[in-house]
Amino acid sequence: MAEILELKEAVARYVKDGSTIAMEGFTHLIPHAAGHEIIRQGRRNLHAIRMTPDMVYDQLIGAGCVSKLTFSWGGNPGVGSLHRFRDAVENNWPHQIEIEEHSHAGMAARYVAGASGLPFGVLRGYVGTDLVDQTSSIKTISCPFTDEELTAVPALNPDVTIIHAQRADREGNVQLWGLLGVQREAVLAAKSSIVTVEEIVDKLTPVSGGVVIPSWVVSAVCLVSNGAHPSYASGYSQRDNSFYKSWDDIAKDRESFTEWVKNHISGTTDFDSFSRSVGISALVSANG
Amino acid sequence: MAEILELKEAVARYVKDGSTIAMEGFTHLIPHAAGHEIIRQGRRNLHAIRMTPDMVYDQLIGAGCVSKLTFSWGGNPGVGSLHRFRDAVENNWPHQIEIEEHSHAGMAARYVAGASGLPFGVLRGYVGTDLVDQTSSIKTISCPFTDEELTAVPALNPDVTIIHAQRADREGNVQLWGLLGVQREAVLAAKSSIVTVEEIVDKLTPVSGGVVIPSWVVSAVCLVSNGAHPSYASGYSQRDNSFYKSWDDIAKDRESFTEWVKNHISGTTDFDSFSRSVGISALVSANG
Amino acid sequence: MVNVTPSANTISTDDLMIVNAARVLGTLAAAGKAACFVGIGLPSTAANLARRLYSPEPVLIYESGCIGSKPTRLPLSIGDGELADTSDSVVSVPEIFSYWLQAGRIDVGFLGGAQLDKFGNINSTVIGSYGKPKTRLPGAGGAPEIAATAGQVIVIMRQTKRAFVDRCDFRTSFGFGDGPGHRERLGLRGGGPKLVITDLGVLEPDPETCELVQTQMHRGVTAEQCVENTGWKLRIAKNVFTTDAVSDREINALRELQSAT
Amino acid sequence: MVNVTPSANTISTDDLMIVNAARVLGTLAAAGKAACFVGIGLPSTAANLARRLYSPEPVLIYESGCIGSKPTRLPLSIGDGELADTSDSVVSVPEIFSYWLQAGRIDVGFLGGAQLDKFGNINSTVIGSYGKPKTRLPGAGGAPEIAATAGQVIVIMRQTKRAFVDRCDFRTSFGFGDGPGHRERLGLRGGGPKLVITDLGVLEPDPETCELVQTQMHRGVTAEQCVENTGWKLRIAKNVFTTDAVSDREINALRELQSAT
Repeated sequence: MAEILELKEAVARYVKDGSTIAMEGFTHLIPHAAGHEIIRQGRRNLHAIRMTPDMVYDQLIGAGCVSKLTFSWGGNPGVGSLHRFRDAVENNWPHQIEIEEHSHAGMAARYVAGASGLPFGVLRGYVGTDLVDQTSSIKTISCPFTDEELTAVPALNPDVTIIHAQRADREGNVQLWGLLGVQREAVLAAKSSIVTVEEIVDKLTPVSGGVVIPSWVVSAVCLVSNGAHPSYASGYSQRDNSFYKSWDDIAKDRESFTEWVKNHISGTTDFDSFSRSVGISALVSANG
Repeated sequence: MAEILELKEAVARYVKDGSTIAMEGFTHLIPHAAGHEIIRQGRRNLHAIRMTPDMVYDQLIGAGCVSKLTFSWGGNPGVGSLHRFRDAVENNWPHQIEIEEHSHAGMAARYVAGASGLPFGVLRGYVGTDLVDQTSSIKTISCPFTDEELTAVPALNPDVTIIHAQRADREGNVQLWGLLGVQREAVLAAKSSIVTVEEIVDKLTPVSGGVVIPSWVVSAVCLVSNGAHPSYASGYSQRDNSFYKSWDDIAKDRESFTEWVKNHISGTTDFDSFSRSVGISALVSANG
Repeated sequence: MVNVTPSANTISTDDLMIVNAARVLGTLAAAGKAACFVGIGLPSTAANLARRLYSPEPVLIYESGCIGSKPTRLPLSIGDGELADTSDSVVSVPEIFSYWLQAGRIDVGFLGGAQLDKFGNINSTVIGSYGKPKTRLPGAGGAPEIAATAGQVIVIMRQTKRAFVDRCDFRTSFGFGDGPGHRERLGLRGGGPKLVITDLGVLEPDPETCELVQTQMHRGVTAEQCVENTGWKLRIAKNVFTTDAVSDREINALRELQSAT
Repeated sequence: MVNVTPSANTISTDDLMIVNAARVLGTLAAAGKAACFVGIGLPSTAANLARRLYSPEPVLIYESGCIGSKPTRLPLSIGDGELADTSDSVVSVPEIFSYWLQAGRIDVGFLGGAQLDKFGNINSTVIGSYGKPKTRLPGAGGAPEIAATAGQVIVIMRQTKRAFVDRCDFRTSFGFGDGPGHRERLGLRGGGPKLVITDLGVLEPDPETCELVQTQMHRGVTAEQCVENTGWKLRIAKNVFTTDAVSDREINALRELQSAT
């Protein structure tokens, strides 16, 4: 059964130095508040997994939390480069990071295998690409019936998966809807999981297109209203596109990034305090 | 794009002698009306696939339509044996049928592989059971990363899948909800598909727990109100449990079964006429 | 199917099996092993009874895709609409087997069958030979993977010489196979059969030999009766328990459940 | 991103690329090949324009899980809520890649990248060496499997010497590999690159050599210009077409779409 915890406590309990951690959310429902808390607590040597390491992972990488990144697309969607990710890969700043690179189809198959208790997933993928030469996590496998050659990828089973969802009930059953990405699979593949939610309600009512992740496969539920910002939670908030654009300038150079982390992450106590410091609370309640 | 057709025409067009056919529905939404129409049209030598060949397949088998059955559980749920299925397997009546036998987990993995365009599915399954010795469609496969041995099963790709759903719009987009079973996978795995529906509406409105199968992956949509009877369509009808119980008596001996088929299937022109002949219309509208 | 007796005070052997199974589920749920993969019939009745008797209550999972079902009456079939309507989550059949059963999330699986052998293997496929069966049974359904994967398996079957056999005609679901170490050699992840609940009492595997031993007998049942109704040379445990009497609370809850159906 | 020009009458090279791509989609949809896997940016704009211009309209599928999206404005990102809200069906990301892309249900895939080589291979991973990249690009995303599996691939890229190279620094998405027969040898199921739509015109693979050839030029573009802006020894087709002028209907629909965003 999931415990209802403060985000600070949940991160302290489940995210350790050296943990393998997945924070998922496909443009929608990205757990930014949780990412900030990991930086705030100064976690190090994380193996960070994410299909689309966008701003939240740019922050973790730049802040020096990450020693390995497993991913399939690292950019600021609709804006451009992830400068901290690039600086780490191109110039080893703040330190070298190892990368394990896949395609979306492969990452999805890896999470599905992880959620299914299988050691590997099978797909038609990567054939003819140079990705195959860069990692030992892409291999071929033969169909025992047709002898056809396919691709195998190893299961992903993070120590902890963190996602953001719309709401939970007081027993910790989690409900999310809209674009669901790979979040359910990422939670089910993980040994522990933290879910930040917009709202905790007495009773979950059915929502069209919604899914419920039962309390007994979740470790902790944390109330963090607007915790996906600048991503959004369908039905609660809208994407703050200007924030995505402004990130480009903030992250472009090391100094402005470091300053930003100091002022807004290390210098704040929690997500509310962060929100006030970057001035988003007004904006969000207008959108929400 | 799906065509809106009469069931008679859809069956004539897509179900041929010798076709591999899947009719799915996990207790809920079983396409009985379509099964009757196949018997009425006298199809022969079908390779019939179904996880739970219950009453509808008992009818097809007893009527001599089926030469091969691929399945995982053949009984009358909550009632007992399928007498026509047993008579075929035990006594070759009305003729011998070949059986390819699996577990539910294996059948589900086979449909998923079929829907995914993969030649096989992988599972932890069948280990230590005698099922392995009875078919060449269960093999072992090694994980290329851990060397662990797992089980592989070949994809199912029926010539035609038939399901029953709650409703469709005039463009042939199909909506179903409640227990979804393996129906979507069975449709996506098939070369053609027929969907009988309770209702055709101008516009599909979202339903909690519902899924939509887009028109462009469906071949034909047929309006057959109550076409799942004695199974049910959540929101439209209730399970007719007494009909399931009465089937036990009807199917128990060859004569009463043959008589029943003659009177109610061959002797009727369509599902409406069938319903009148067995006297279910009143019952159903009371439940519906 | 459950034999519903009209009077609350006449306790049938089916009632005993159901109450016994519900007690086990209650104990497991209290120990945090609450996720229970349920089939229709006695297991479903027992699991729903446990939900009414114990807190924390077991989490009911049906192979039709229902997770956390809280039916107000006993479902007529595994696909009863009542199950879907009262579930925390409804998923597809492929998913219930991959993300939930295969992933090792099920603590307790209930199984029954036509034959059970002394090593807890179960036959629900054929009596006689596979190619020329004397009786063709429904087949495997979800059982082989439940037997392989669930944290533990509870079998509910009536104890008769015909059903409790030395060796199954067909091994549909693997218990302890040919005996000690066989599950481990095959790499099965689940714990295998833990209890066999019968109309005479309870059998449990001997930890050394894996052979099912009568460890519990219902009030009024004799050791001889158990031996007579078992097709292998049944051992009776030294300290064989007598089943606790069914309490008023238990039987009333069961009758209430049955009358709501 | 799309360069929105304030006046409806000033037609930018981006407009030309978008309109050209929309025309292709319209033709394909008319031929029953309507299922289009769309990325954000020019492809999404082109696909949404085609939806407004043609009947039957293409079916828009986004890797975020949206099938049959009918956005009223251009989505800001591939996960824009507008896409989910206007879709026939929203599925999980694993499913969009397995049941929809991998299963061969996608007729047209749009791709772009940092480098395109003469055999239609695309690089969106690194400029320079993988181990010590000069420029680290975002990476593969959905592209490798779109390139391998879609019925046909349409590339949209600006034609420059830096981007249109003899050989990609890294092969992220497979076009025709090293030339004729390479796709077949690898068993790829999709048809590969069919068209490369650029700001100068259109390139198509020579059916014999698989090499991309300039088959179409926009009004006012010269063959020399095309050659100069291509990093390999570009051939111009004998019967090179001139792009049809953008019609008022096309540009008005495009401007309307852009202003709604």
